[in-house]
Formats: sequence, C-alpha cells, structure tokens
Amino acid sequence: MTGTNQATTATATYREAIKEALVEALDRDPRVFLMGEDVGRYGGCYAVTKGLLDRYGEERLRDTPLSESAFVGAGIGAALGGMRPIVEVMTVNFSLLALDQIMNNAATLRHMSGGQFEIPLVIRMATGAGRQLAAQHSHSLEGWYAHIPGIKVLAPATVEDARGMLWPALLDPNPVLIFEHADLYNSEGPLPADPAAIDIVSAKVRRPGTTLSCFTYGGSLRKALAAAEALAAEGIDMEVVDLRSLRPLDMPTILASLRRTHRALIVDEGWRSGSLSAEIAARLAEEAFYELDAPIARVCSAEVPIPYAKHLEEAAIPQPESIAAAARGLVGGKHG
Amino acid sequence: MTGTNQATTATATYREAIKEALVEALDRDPRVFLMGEDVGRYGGCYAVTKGLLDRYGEERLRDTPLSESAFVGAGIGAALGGMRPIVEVMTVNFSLLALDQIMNNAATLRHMSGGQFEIPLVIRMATGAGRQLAAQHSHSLEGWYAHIPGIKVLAPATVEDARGMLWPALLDPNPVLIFEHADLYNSEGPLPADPAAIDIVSAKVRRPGTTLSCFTYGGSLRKALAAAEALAAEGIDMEVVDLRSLRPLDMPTILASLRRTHRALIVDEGWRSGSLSAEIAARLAEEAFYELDAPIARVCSAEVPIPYAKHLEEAAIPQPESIAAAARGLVGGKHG
Amino acid sequence: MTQTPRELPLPGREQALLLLREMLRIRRFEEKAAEVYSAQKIRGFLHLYIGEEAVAVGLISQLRAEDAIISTYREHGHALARGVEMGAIMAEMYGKQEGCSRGRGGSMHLFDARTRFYGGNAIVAGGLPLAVGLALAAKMQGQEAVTVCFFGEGAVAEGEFHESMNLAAVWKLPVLFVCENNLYAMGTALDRSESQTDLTVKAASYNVPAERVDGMDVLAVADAAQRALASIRAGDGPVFLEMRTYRFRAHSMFDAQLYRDKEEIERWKKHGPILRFQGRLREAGLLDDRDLEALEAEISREVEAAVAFAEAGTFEPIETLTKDVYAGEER
Amino acid sequence: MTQTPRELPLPGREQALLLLREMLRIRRFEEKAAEVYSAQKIRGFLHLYIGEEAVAVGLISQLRAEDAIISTYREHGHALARGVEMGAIMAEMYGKQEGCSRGRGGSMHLFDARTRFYGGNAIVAGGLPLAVGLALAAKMQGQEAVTVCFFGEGAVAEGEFHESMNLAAVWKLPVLFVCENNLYAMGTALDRSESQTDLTVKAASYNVPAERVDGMDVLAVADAAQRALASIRAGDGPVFLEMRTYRFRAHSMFDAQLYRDKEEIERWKKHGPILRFQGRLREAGLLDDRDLEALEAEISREVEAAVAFAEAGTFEPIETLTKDVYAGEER
Ligand SMILES: Cc1ncc(C[n+]2csc(CCOP(=O)(O)OP(=O)(O)O)c2C)c(N)n1
Ligand SMILES: Cc1ncc(C[n+]2csc(CCOP(=O)(O)OP(=O)(O)O)c2C)c(N)n1
Ligand SMILES: [Mg+2]
Ligand SMILES: [Mg+2]
Repeated sequence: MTGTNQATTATATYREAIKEALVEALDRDPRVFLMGEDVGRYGGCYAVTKGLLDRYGEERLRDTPLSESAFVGAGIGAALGGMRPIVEVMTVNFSLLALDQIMNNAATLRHMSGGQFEIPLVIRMATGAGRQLAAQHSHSLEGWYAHIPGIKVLAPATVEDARGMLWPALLDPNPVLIFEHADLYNSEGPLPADPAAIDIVSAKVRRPGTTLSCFTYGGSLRKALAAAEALAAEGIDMEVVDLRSLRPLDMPTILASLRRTHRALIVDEGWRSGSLSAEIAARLAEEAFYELDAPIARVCSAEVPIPYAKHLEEAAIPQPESIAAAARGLVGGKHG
Repeated sequence: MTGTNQATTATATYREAIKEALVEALDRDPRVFLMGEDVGRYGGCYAVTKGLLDRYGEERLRDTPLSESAFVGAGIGAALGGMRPIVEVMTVNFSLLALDQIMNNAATLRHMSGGQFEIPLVIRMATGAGRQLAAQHSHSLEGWYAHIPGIKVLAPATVEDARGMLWPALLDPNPVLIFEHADLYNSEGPLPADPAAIDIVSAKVRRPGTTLSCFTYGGSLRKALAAAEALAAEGIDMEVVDLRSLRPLDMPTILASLRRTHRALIVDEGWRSGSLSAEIAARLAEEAFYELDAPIARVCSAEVPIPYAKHLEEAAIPQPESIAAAARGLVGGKHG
Repeated sequence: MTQTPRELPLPGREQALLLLREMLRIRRFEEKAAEVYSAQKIRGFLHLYIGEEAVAVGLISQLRAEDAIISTYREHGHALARGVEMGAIMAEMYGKQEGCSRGRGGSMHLFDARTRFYGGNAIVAGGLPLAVGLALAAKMQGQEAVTVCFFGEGAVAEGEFHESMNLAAVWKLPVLFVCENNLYAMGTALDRSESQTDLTVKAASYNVPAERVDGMDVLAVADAAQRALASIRAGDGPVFLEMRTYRFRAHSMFDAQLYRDKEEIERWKKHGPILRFQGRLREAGLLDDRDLEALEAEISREVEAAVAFAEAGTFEPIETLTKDVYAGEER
Repeated sequence: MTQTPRELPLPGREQALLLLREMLRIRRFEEKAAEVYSAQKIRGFLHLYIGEEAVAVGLISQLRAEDAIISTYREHGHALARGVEMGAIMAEMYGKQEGCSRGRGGSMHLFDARTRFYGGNAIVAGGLPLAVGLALAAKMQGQEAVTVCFFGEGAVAEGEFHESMNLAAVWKLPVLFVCENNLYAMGTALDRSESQTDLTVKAASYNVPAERVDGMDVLAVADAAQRALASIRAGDGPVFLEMRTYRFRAHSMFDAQLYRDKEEIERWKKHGPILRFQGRLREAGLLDDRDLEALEAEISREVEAAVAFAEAGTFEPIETLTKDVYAGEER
C-alpha cells in the first residue's frame, strides 16, 4: 500500500482508511501536519503512516522524541498559533503522561480566556484490548476522556468512519480526540470510491431492531452486531446503535431508539464502574425513565487490568456471547 | 495549633483533624512518612502540616521538588519496598501529572504480577471548588479516579472522617487515594476525645428521611444537609447518605436507602457527564429498577472549567438551592 | 547575588524613563492589588511580582508585536509590560466581564489575544509545551516571531521543562526560555529541590545556549534579551536565560514565610530593581525629583482609573456560564 | 562504537565461564522464544535483547541478593541473569499460571518477588520513579540494598527520567541508573530525539556521577558496575552508567526496520558480546570447543526444559480473573 489511489477500492482496511484520511488532510490544507512517536521513519507503530514521510517530508511528518506531555502540549500551542496539528499518541495508556496538557490546557484555555482562542487540534490514539498486550497497553479510556468538558471524543467503529471523521474533526475549532480501536486496524469494510464527509455529531443505527436497543461504539460494535445475528435466530430483534461521538452524546438518536424498543443494553469496553455506559444509563434513567420496560443492562470490561493470557483477556472484555446473554436476560420471557 | 494534644477537644477543624491523623500515623508506625511539595518548611499549602517538620524531621517529613510523577511513583516504590508512605499532592489538577504512575503502576502492579506485591500507599489530595482558584485548581476528579480498578478512593466529608480514615487507609494493603475538599479545611465539627477508627468501606446515613434519598459525598454533604433542612420545612423528608468510599461503593447501604424512599437524587461536584453520579444512577437502574418510583435525578457541576468569578463559580457547582430544587422536582406532587 | 554586575551604559533619557515607568507601573499596580485584596475585592490566589519587575520590563522591552508570550500565575508584570490594559487586568481580578479573560480566569489566568499574551498558566511548567507549539507554528508558517516563555526556577524540576527544552532544541524552534530564579518555589529553596543549582548546566545538557543574568538590573536583562532574540531570529534555535531575582513579598497572600528570614529579604530589597535603576538615572542626571513625582502621579492616575474601571465593571450573566466551553456553540 | 575498549584482565576460569554461560542462556532462550513466537505459542509484543547480553550479565553479576531490579519491556535478559527461573519466564510468555506473573503479564511484565525483580515495565521511563522509591525505602530502613534501574536511551527524553534523576540525587538515594543506549528507540535514532547525544552530560546536569561503558564487553560492564555499586553503597548517592550497545534484532516482532541498514547491523554483530568474549577466552586458553559444546548442550537442555514446562503449564481459571486486583479480597 503506497499512496492515496485507494479511493477506487470497494473495500479497504481500517488502517488504509485512516491513512487515506491523513493523506486527504495533508493534501487539502497546508496547515495540517502530523506528529508523534515513530510516525515517520518507522512508519507508525500500527503501520498506519507507512510511506507518508517520503511523500510529505520531515516538516509535515514529524517524528517526536518520547515526550508525550511536550508534544501533545506542542500540538495545543501549534493550534493556538494557527496550524491544524494532528497529534498521534501510540496508545491510550501513554496518553496519561499528557493528561495535564489535555485537561488543564486543551480543554480549558478557550473558556478560561473568555473565548479568545480556538484550538483546532486533533489527537489520535489507539485504544482497547484484544492483542494480548497486557495491562499497560490495552485499556479503553475513551469513555473516561468523555468526562472532560472542552474536548470532543470520537470513536470510529467502521472503515467508513475511520476514513470520514478526520477531516470534519480538523475543521472543528475545538480539540477533538479520535480513538482507534487497536483490534480494528486489520478489519475490512466497504469504502465508497468518493467517501462522503461523516458528520461527527450523530450516532447511527447500524442494525434496526424492535426487541431491545444496544448502544455501543468502537471495538465493540462488531461484537454487538454478531450478537444481534445470533439473537435474531432466537427471535430477539436487537437494534444496534453506534454512538460514534462519545462527547457530545447524540441523545436524540439514543432516546428515539429506546422509545422504539423500551429496553436498553449498553456495551462498553471501558471498566464497568464509571464507564461511558454509566453515563448513558444515567441519562436514560433521568430522561426516559417511563419509556423503560425493564432494568438497564450493561456489558463492560471486568474491573481488572487487562491480562496478557488470551483466555483471560477475552474473558475480561465484552464478547458476542456475553452481549447476547445480557440481551436474553433483558428481554426475559418477553419475546417469541 | 501546635501539636497533638488536640485529642481532648470537643470540636476541631477539618484541617486539625487531618493533622492529628497524620501525627497518629507517624507516631504509631515508624514505616510511615509523609512526602509532597512544601509539606515541611512551608507548613503545607493548606497549612495542614504546619509544625510537623520540627517534630518529625526531614527524613519523615519530606519536601519534594516539583515532580509529581516522580514523587508519586517514589511513593509506590517505597510502598513496594516495605514503607507506608503518605504522599500529598497539593491539588487534584496537579495529580494529572502523576496519572501514569497511579494508573499504570499503582493500580496494576499487584494484579499484573499475579499477586506478588502489596502497595500500602496513601495519596492525599485537595479537590473541589469554592475558593475562587479557577480552572486549574478547582476540579473534582475523585469520582473520575473511582473508575480505576486497583485503587481505593475515599472522600471524608466530616471532621470525624478526616480524623479517622487515614489510619485504616494505611493499614489497607492497597493504594488508597484520599480526597480532601479544599473548602472543608476551615470547617468545624465534633471530634470525640478518643476517636474511633472509621471503617473505610461503609456509606453512612447522615440524616434519615422517608421522602427521597440523596446520595452524596465530600464537599457536597453539607450542602445536601442544608437542602434537607430547607426541604423539611416544606414537608419533604430527604434522607442524606454520605458515600464516604467512592471505590468500592457501598451498594448495600445505597440500595437499602432507596428501598425505604423509592426516589433517588445524586449530588456530585464532578462534571455531570461521566461523573460518579452516573455510576450510581446506572447501578440503581440495573439493580433496583423496580424500586424506583420516579426518574433518577442528579445535581452535578456544570460542564465547564470552573471559573474564577464568585457568582460563576457558585453557579457552576451544586448548591443547597439547586439540590432542594431537584428534590422538589423529584417528589413532584407526592409529598404533603 | 553572586553575580558581579557589569554596569551597562544607560540608554537615552526617553528609553530609560520608559523602562523606569514600566517597572513603576507594575509595582504600583500590585501594591494596589494587594490593597484591594485585603478589602476582599479580589479573591483566590494572588501572587505578586514585586521585586522582579526588571525581568519582565527588560525582557519585554525587546519584543516585537508579532512575538508571543506564555507566562505563569505570577504574571501581572508580564501582562502589564506587554501592554495588556491595566483596567482589563484589574477588572479580571475583580471577576468582571470587562476583565481580560471575562472574569473567568482571575489573577492567575490573564489572557490577551491582541498582544499575543497566551496566559497565565497555573500549572507549574504547564506553559512550556504550549510555548514550543506556538514557536513551531511560527516556524512552519515562516514567521519571524519568537515565543517567550516565563517560568520559575521551581519549574525546572518538572518533567515538562525537560521535554520542552529538548523538543525546542531538536527542532531548533524560536523559543526564548526565561527562568525567573527567585531562589524559592513557595517555601522550597533551590538547593533543596535541585541537585544541580547552576541552572545553565541544565540548558547545556540540551545544547541550548544559556546565560545567567542579573535580573535585578533592567539594563542587563534588556541586553541579554536583545542578544538572545537576535540569535533566535537568526534561526539558531532556542536560548535559555536564567534571571537571578527575588520576590520581596510572600509567595501568595496565604504564606507565613517560615522558610526565609526577614534579613535576607531586606538585603535583597536594598538592591531592588527600581531603587537601583532610579539611582543610576539620578546619578547620570537623567532623573530628578520632579520627574519622578510626575511619573508617580501619572501612574497613580492610571492605577486609580484601573480600579474605577474594575469597580464599574459588570458581572457576566450566569446564563452564559457554559459559553465558550466549545467554540461555535452557545450550549 | 566510539569507545576505545580498554581490555580488562580476564577473571578466573570459573567466573569467566559463568559470565559466558549467562550470556549464552539469554541468547538461546530468546532464539527459542522467537521460534515459538512464530509458531504462535507466544503472542503480544516480544522485544528481544539479543546483542545486548553483556549489559545484563555484567551488571547483574555484581549484585547482591538484597539488591532490587526495575526493568523495561525488553527484560528477558535481566530476569534470566537475575535468576528468575527460565521455565517460569517461558510459561509466562505462554500465558500459563505457572508463569512468573501467573500468565497475566506476558513478555513485557516479568515479576519475581523472590529475586527482588520488580518488572517488566512497558511504559517508557515509567519504572524510574519506582526505582527511586525502592531505594528510598532501603535507605530509610537502613538497608544497604541498591536498586538498579534499566532503561533505554529513548527514555531519556521522558520527563519521568529527569524527575527521577533529580529526586534520587537530591535525596542521595542508592539507585544505579543503567541506560542501555542501543542507539534506537523503535525507529528513532538518538540524534533525532535528543539535542544532546552525550548522555553523560544529562547526568552531570544533576551532579550525578556518570560513566560511558562499552556495553558489548561484559568485563567492562562488570567493572563499571562494581565501581558504581561501591560508590552507591558507600552512601554517595546515585550513579548513571551509559551502556553503549546495539540490538541485533528488530524492535519487536512487528518491525520492518526501515530506519537502519543491514550493514550497520552486520558491523555491530562482528563485535557481538558473546563472540567477542568467547574469542578472548579461547585466546587465553580458558575455553575450547569441548567446553563450549558442553555449555551449549547444558543450556539447550535448560531451554528445552523451559519449553516443556511452559507447554505442560495450565491456564488460570477464568473464575479468578479479578483475584489480586486488590490485596486481601477474592472479589
Ligand atoms: C504542577 C504544579 N505543582 C504544584 C503547584 C503549586 N505551586 C504553585 S506555585 C509553586 C511554586 C513555583 O515556584 P517557581 O517555579 O520557582 O515560581 P515562583 O512562584 O517562585 O515565581 C507551587 C509549588 C502548581 N501550581 N502546579
Ligand atoms: C510512554 C511510552 N511511550 C511510547 C511507548 C512505545 N514504545 C515502546 S518501546 C519504545 C522505544 C523505546 O526505546 P528505548 O528507550 O531506547 O529502549 P529500547 O527499546 O531501545 O530498548 C517506544 C516508543 C511506550 N511503551 N511508552
Ligand atoms: Mg521561584
Ligand atoms: Mg534504545
């Protein structure tokens, strides 16, 4: 894979889609540049940026030292200074080193200054488990980041979204964090020849259904869809809603789905307590209490540092089986 | 205030209570020491540790350089090495600089090593708004920290708890974070001459009531109690439950209260979306759905970096009036 | 106070009076701020710059309009010297929407886009990465602008200082790192927080040219700044200046100053930047009592006007509390 | 490869063969690990230490039982040299509960309380603060133990490196900082990530004694370690050793190595630590073909036994997944 002429492919990998999006952005706006650890010579730790250095040079494809706080902060500063930086943090766990910059600066400067500044910054990072990388490389903190006012949080779950979310994120005058589930890079999906811009505020119904609503995002979407297939055979018709934007949440779409099904299952790879699933459950219990015909159910990660061993890792995170089981529990005797 | 002979006072400030607790710990166990920025010569940024340097010397009362990541990490290492460190981080916002150590090390080492190590570490920090310190000194992230498996999170809301939680936290073989609401240091409250050990797992009903349950903690407890007084005059009898431990949550106490009142109001100074209030709401909607007679209600901080101006700061965080209003909304026509 | 001050030649009268005037503006402004703080018109933390005025004034006198500034929570001096309106600063500390940050930032968070004053950062060393980024933006856009970053010597212990120095140096960015070494970080003296107290050695470990400057001498500061800026503008990458200075007041309004004795403070006060510069101007016949009176009167009027402006200011309506959390939304 | 290697005198035969044996154990173990990785018995990341064996072996040969070690994700060599059971390491990478971390950590997170091996940290520079804390605990408890902290040269750009060096130096703690400078951090060569590539200058900026060592010479490493440890044990505070070395293999199993050419690798291989040490031993008549064969055979048996142990190992039941998230609870 060497360039941009992927636009004619009918299917692409998630990795290719992100690369195309990067190419598009770098081509369209001279203010756009990419920086991060090993994005250049090495070709990106997940091989997303392979070949881009040759094409754009060291000015626009910047390998950084291992200094998460400084280069994320430099991204904020560069955005303040009129550029459109894309900062790549290899893995969400490492972004903890840059949290001061993200929360204390990126998220606050505009409000705290009385609206004087814009921070058109995009930060991309890999998240999630599934590759046996153990506790310091596998956490899912995107829902946790969604707690912070002043930033936006996106989680592309499909090849099309991976392709289409970057450009609107760069057009957004606010800091936008994009979380790419590490287990998706090799996944394939359809990609139209002339990909439409993706709106980055709406959730999307990926599978309509009538028995219950499953709200999910990112790496869990495929699993939820797989569970829905299995459930369909049993007569349970699960609607699957892809949140896509974790902050802000698209409540109209979420509530509309609930009003159709009256049962809510939330699937989130974050640790259960205090995950994004909790916020969605809380909002449903506040805003749509009388629409609920059953308790809310959640399938989340076990509250454990993600272990290395495959069977333990699998047991720690949501799976089609656990999703389907929770759905069955939720509909109880209702269906069929 | 010069020493420890406060044990005979009938009332004390929150500040004095913490100081007494520190003195107790330092006296009882030679492995205990305190480190942090300006805890020694300066006397502590909130004057909690004033005078302790003279008493315990520089070995056990360690002023650190401004290096949050290193000294928090050193606390973890010292705990691994057999000490019982108390690490003070001045303000929760600064703790973001140490999050790598807290999440990637303190919270994971035991599990990831197959249970080989204990980390009997206590980290204390000031949290919360109310002193017009603006966006980089006023956030309430204790509920956010409560997302992390492997650590425990305490929020003493009373003088007695401030006095009594430190020692059991030190006895706990796990890393325990204690959040002291900055607006409480000057508050006064009763302190028995011979303070009992506080159990650090139970929530506590601070005011029994029958109309609805208010779940809260830390700096919001006083406000909830004030709201309860105002509501009582209107015939609304609000039970106020002080969570005290934010991780783990004492679900039996929470559920028992709900079963008595069937209405839940959660008050949390964290930003609303993804705050601890969300987790409590989610659990109620999962575990006690059929006990709920009304939607769950929350009073949280506005989703905004806390502003400096007094009226804006007050408007941004929970207040007795907003709590009472939410309670009224929740009981609707029910009472009286 | 180990430097042996080279006495630099005085500039012309106009420039000399300008420097004096700027230092006096800061001094009188802050004295007033302390006063209204005691009257509880200002709340939160208030960190005074008194004693350190020569650093801000000498340095910023050498900047151009296109240059940018990043500062700390002790930034009244930098803001004033940079030309942020005194009234807007006072109003900010009053929490009024006429303040330079609409009353949302207070003393620690002064911002002013017009003068490229990017705050006011209350996280020690938290502004340094931002400065690197601003400089990167300037360089990538082919601008000659320099970003000046002020921070205390306490910040040198923070990882963000090191990462930022290295990044600026690796990429040869136009950043001027100005370390205001006033010997204490709150109550912690430098030799208790750094194993190497010669801070220029830190800069050397990044191959960044460094100079120690007598921060109590406004001319020495201006001179060093001028040379540093010339080198940076020539494309030679960042420079580090250690300004030896001293704060005459407490760290903030809540500080009992248990960590230093009065004598030390008095000793430094004798070499105060304003006192010293006034002395030289008088000696050289560039300043007499009447000049000084006129200057003080003018500044006093400005300070009073700033207070009046702040007093007359209005509070942001609570309805707009969440405005500008995000750009492009009212929310 | 700029060092002019001082040729240190060889130790006695027994000690010499011990050093060789330990290096060979690491080499053969890792070759086997790569093999079983290809067979998908091991997953996740696998970072090989091949080429760098002299550092772990030389250094750790000088440690005492009470000393502690903190390492990185490239830690098989340190663990083996320290005496962590080979079978337990292999089982760990197989994800078996007989592994030294019960199969929860994998290659990057080997732990062993018995040998005071505190991991296996996959956050670059994340282990350094832990090392400072372990040393602080030892010092406060009046123990003579030294904490040795291994990290790559890439870690030097992280703030945590600087904060840790300073803290250890300010408090004169018994930490030995061992920087394994293999010239690359993933694909980033040192001169592209550091404005000052002489890493001993960094140590000097903390007043920490530093030495650059030929990390391809096990005797030079042992010698430098011995001197450093003596100084630390004497209470003189931390020491920094820069080990010049080179990894012969890719960064991990997923690395196309676009950033360096084969020739460079071949050049370094010619000076490989095992090759070189074997050569000297042969020259000195301390080693002949039969010795080597015997050694290799013995090690081969140990490696095979380790694989057999791992293969025979069992998986932790899923029911105990959350055990040991907290001490004192089954949860
Ligand atoms: C990261 C962080 N840690 C701690 C503090 C609390 N604090 C505020 S000012 C200060 C001292 C800073 O000293 P220095 O950098 O020398 O600047 P000075 O106040 O002397 O101008 C400290 C510890 C903070 N604001 N940020
Ligand atoms: C904080 C952090 N950032 C990035 C990474 C990804 N990463 C893993 S190893 C590595 C290179 C480290 O190089 P160096 O310190 O020289 O050690 P070496 O691998 O050469 O032994 C990187 C960037 C990480 N693990 N942690
Ligand atoms: Mg200072
Ligand atoms: Mg390396």
